[in-house]
Amino acid sequence: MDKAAIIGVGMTKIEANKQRETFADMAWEAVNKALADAGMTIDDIDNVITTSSDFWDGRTISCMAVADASGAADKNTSCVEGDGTFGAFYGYTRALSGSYKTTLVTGHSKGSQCVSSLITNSSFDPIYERGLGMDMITACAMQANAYMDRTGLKPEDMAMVSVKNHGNALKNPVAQLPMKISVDDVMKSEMIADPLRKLDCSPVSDGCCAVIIAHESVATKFKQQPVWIRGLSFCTDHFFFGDRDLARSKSLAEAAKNAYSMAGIKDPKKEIDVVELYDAFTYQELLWLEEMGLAEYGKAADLLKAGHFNMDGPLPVNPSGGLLAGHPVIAAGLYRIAEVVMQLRGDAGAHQVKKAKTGLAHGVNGLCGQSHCVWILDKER
Amino acid sequence: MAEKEQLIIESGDASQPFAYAVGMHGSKFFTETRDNKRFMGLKCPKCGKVYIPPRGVCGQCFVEMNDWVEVGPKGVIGTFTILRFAFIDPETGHQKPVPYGYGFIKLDGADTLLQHYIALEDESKVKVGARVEPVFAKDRKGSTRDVEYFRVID
Amino acid sequence: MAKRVAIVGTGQTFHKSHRPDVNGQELINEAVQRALVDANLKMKDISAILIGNMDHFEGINYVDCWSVDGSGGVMKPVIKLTTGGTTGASLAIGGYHMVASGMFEKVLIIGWEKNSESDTTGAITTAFDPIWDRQVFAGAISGLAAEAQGYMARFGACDRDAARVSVRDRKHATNNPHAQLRKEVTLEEVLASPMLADPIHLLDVCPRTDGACAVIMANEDVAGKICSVPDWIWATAARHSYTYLGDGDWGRLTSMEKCSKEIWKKTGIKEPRKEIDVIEMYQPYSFAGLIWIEDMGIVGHGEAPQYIWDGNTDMGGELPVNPSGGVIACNPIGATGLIRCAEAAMQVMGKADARQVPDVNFAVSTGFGGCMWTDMLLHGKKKPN
Amino acid sequence: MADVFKGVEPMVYNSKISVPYSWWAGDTASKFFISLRDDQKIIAPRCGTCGKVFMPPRKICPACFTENTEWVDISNEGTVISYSVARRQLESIPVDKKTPVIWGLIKLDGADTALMHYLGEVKPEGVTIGMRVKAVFADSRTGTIRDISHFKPVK
Repeated sequence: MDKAAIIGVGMTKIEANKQRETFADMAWEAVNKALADAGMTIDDIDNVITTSSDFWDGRTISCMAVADASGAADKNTSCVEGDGTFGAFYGYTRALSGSYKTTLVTGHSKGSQCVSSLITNSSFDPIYERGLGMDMITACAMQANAYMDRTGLKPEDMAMVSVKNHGNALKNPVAQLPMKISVDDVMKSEMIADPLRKLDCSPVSDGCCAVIIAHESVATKFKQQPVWIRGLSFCTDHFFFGDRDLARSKSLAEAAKNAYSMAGIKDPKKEIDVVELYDAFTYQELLWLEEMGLAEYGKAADLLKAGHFNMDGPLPVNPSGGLLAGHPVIAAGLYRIAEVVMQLRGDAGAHQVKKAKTGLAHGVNGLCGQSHCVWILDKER
Repeated sequence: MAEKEQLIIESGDASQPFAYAVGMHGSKFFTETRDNKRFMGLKCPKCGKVYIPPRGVCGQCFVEMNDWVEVGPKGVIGTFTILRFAFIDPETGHQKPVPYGYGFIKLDGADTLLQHYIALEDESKVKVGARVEPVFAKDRKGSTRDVEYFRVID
Repeated sequence: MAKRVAIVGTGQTFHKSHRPDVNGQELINEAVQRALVDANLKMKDISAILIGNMDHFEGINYVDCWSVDGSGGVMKPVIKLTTGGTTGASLAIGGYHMVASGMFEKVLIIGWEKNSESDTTGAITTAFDPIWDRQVFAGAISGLAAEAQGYMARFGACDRDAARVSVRDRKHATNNPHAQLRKEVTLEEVLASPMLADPIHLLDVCPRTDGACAVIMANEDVAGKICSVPDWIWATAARHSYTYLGDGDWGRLTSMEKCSKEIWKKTGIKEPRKEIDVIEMYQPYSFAGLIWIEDMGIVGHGEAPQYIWDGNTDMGGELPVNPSGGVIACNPIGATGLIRCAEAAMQVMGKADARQVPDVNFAVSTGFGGCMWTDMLLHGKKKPN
Repeated sequence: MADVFKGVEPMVYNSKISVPYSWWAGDTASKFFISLRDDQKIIAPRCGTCGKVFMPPRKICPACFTENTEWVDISNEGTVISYSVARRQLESIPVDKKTPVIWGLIKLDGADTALMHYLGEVKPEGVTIGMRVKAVFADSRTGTIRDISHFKPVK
């Protein structure tokens, strides 16, 4: 297989409500930032992949809204529905397919325009489940309970994730919710669905992210330092919760294993320097880290408490503040990729971590992490 | 086989509300239509094409547009149809009244077409190239409904 | 190094107006099982799955995740593409790139729709801009009617010319056991059928269909081992430009023109009319059978009616179009573009039975959707260079 | 950019997508619902290859990828695998349900996979993973998942 690299990234600020902006306005901003970052013009891009969701956008064929503003006119283009990491995956295969060399990938979402409880209720099976009225929060509460029961984890342990990530966001200019908070603040916030309190949940957000992926033959032709894609894998678990072990995430373990194998990583705990993962809820950061093999099962909270995942710890996790500090649903995974790219290039500014050569970015589709996408990015080829 | 009971699960009147951002280009257009009964398009600084509905970017040239020009209010029918079959209006969940005339109007001075209703006072006069004018709503609130429909003028 | 890619198996449901006996996942499974049998493969042989439909037809969010029981996606990589009517063709193009990249050896591609579960026109209407287009737009038929009016005004064609296309496709459909409408119609019946949106009559347009299609693609290392005559993908192209409906060049399908030119250029085809042996076109209404073969460069602008009347696109003609009966006979929307791809593959592989065109070396399949968008694939019997 | 829009208020267009859906349950789910509705009995299909019993019912075994043709009776009683309690009146919650609403993932005796449903006749504080519950059928049954009203603790 040939190799490919990410040679440009662009992010809008993540905000609670970009009322002045349409999807196209957000895409225009993110795409131009990515082009500027790469030192390219739109003519240097030979194909475009947009990522969006018809449900979240309130529009069938939601990609229609952004094609022109993303520079797709007269170019080969397509649209992935789901998290941006999956859109970027498709963009990556196109850059390697022999048909193209440079793929522009965008992902956008405006949570402010819809009612997320109804949108996520529509993810449940219409015949057996939907009428019972669960949504993403109540579903993830069910997973959190299963995970706590299995591991003995306490709500206070989960709350530490919120404290760390909102704190990290203080240094990230694109984050929506930078906050200096304590475990006590989290524990006193509104209980939404036991055991998840308001500060255990990511906010409703608007944002758009763009990345440019280039085939190895052109990756060094532009001004930006390439960040190489070393490993990439995704995997889907059973749909019905009752078919899965909800306290675990088998599909993430599989995706991570395959991504490490592709990257030639033998000991991820030692070889990964920075992680940006999909912490839609506090417990998820811990569970995902464990399933990725970056902590023993049930032990991530202990490492967190010891400062292991802090910005200045041995394995910084979500130095950007993660989803807890801003969660534009479909774009969220693409933001993770862009953040890791910035970290590896040393361009992350105030939230830059020390010594990062190899990074992991992660995205999720479906309820309670049914489907995961894991990226291993590297400074070196 | 014929007697087997096959159940249907109904969604009932469930619906998804959305608060779509009009964007600043659209907001300016609707403000002008609402307050001054005029249509404003945006001109591409590169290819000179005048776009309506207004939007921030000329897709073909990939440049931002800031040059507002007044277009219309009269124009010609670029193409059209007359809708005669019943279907559910997704905004209301109820059947939309038919028939109705529906056209793509090329407003004077614009290069792209605006979709709107066309009055069916005399069906034989509704054809490609016919001249039309807008009929503005009395109570205008800042949406496409500020124009009730276009009508053919002789 | 990029890999060459071939279709090695296809499967379809027997498409019907409604399928009360199965839910969506179960419908998908029928097509998947048939494709696996066709390729003589097992689910464990499949390295990744692409799936697509249009969300608001069934009202299911994250269909890729929901459908795994039927698609076989449990503990496999599954990805969803959605581009409206073009979805099926976009999926085929996606499968091509995923295999060509070298990352996957065999991929399973699934397009499906249960159009009986909602109001098709109501759901399609939500595809258009909520602020500018949705208020007056009335689904695919209204946009297509506007295209037909534009074409007639510019080139002088009439509804009788279009009706001839319906007669052709409905006749072809009688040879296809998977088609939904398998009864011939006459010119007079088409012209006398109810007017839906001037100038489109009921028998000028596609029906509403429940159906699914699955296609298996494999790379050059294994394609020849899986089947004796793989269908090689020579080139793909897609054009999806859009901001608002009124931006279109009404009466011409510019996206088709651009895709065709790109594909002919990439593959060195100089005279498509002579070099292409069969076309499976996503042609949702009869007028498109005129307009779009002009845009494809098969005949010049305004020349399609005579070309069609002379029987050139009929079975046995110079360049048969839609031997399957096409979309006018059957339209499970998210599957439709992939059915075109599967039917073109079957023509190349010599598996098209009663609808087989003899000696197919090159076939074209297309997808149509979004706002006058085109996706296109060139299929060939020989392995591309 | 700012100058051009001086005095223009950003507008929002309030709309909705209200397309009604009629999902065909299909023969497999229909058989299950008809049994709930007419006989207040919970039945489930079993995979002829691996022997797994699926709740909710599935036509195809997702692992073996073969059709399940055999049906078995399963118990109205089972064990709570996990649960969730809504404290906020989320928009997805049906109008006839008031918070706190409790959902459980219930592995019925005789089934290999767990069913999602309501837990009732219990306070949120009283719910534990591993607790035993029993189906309570709805008085008025129409052939949907809510023909079971909820599951209540087994005394």
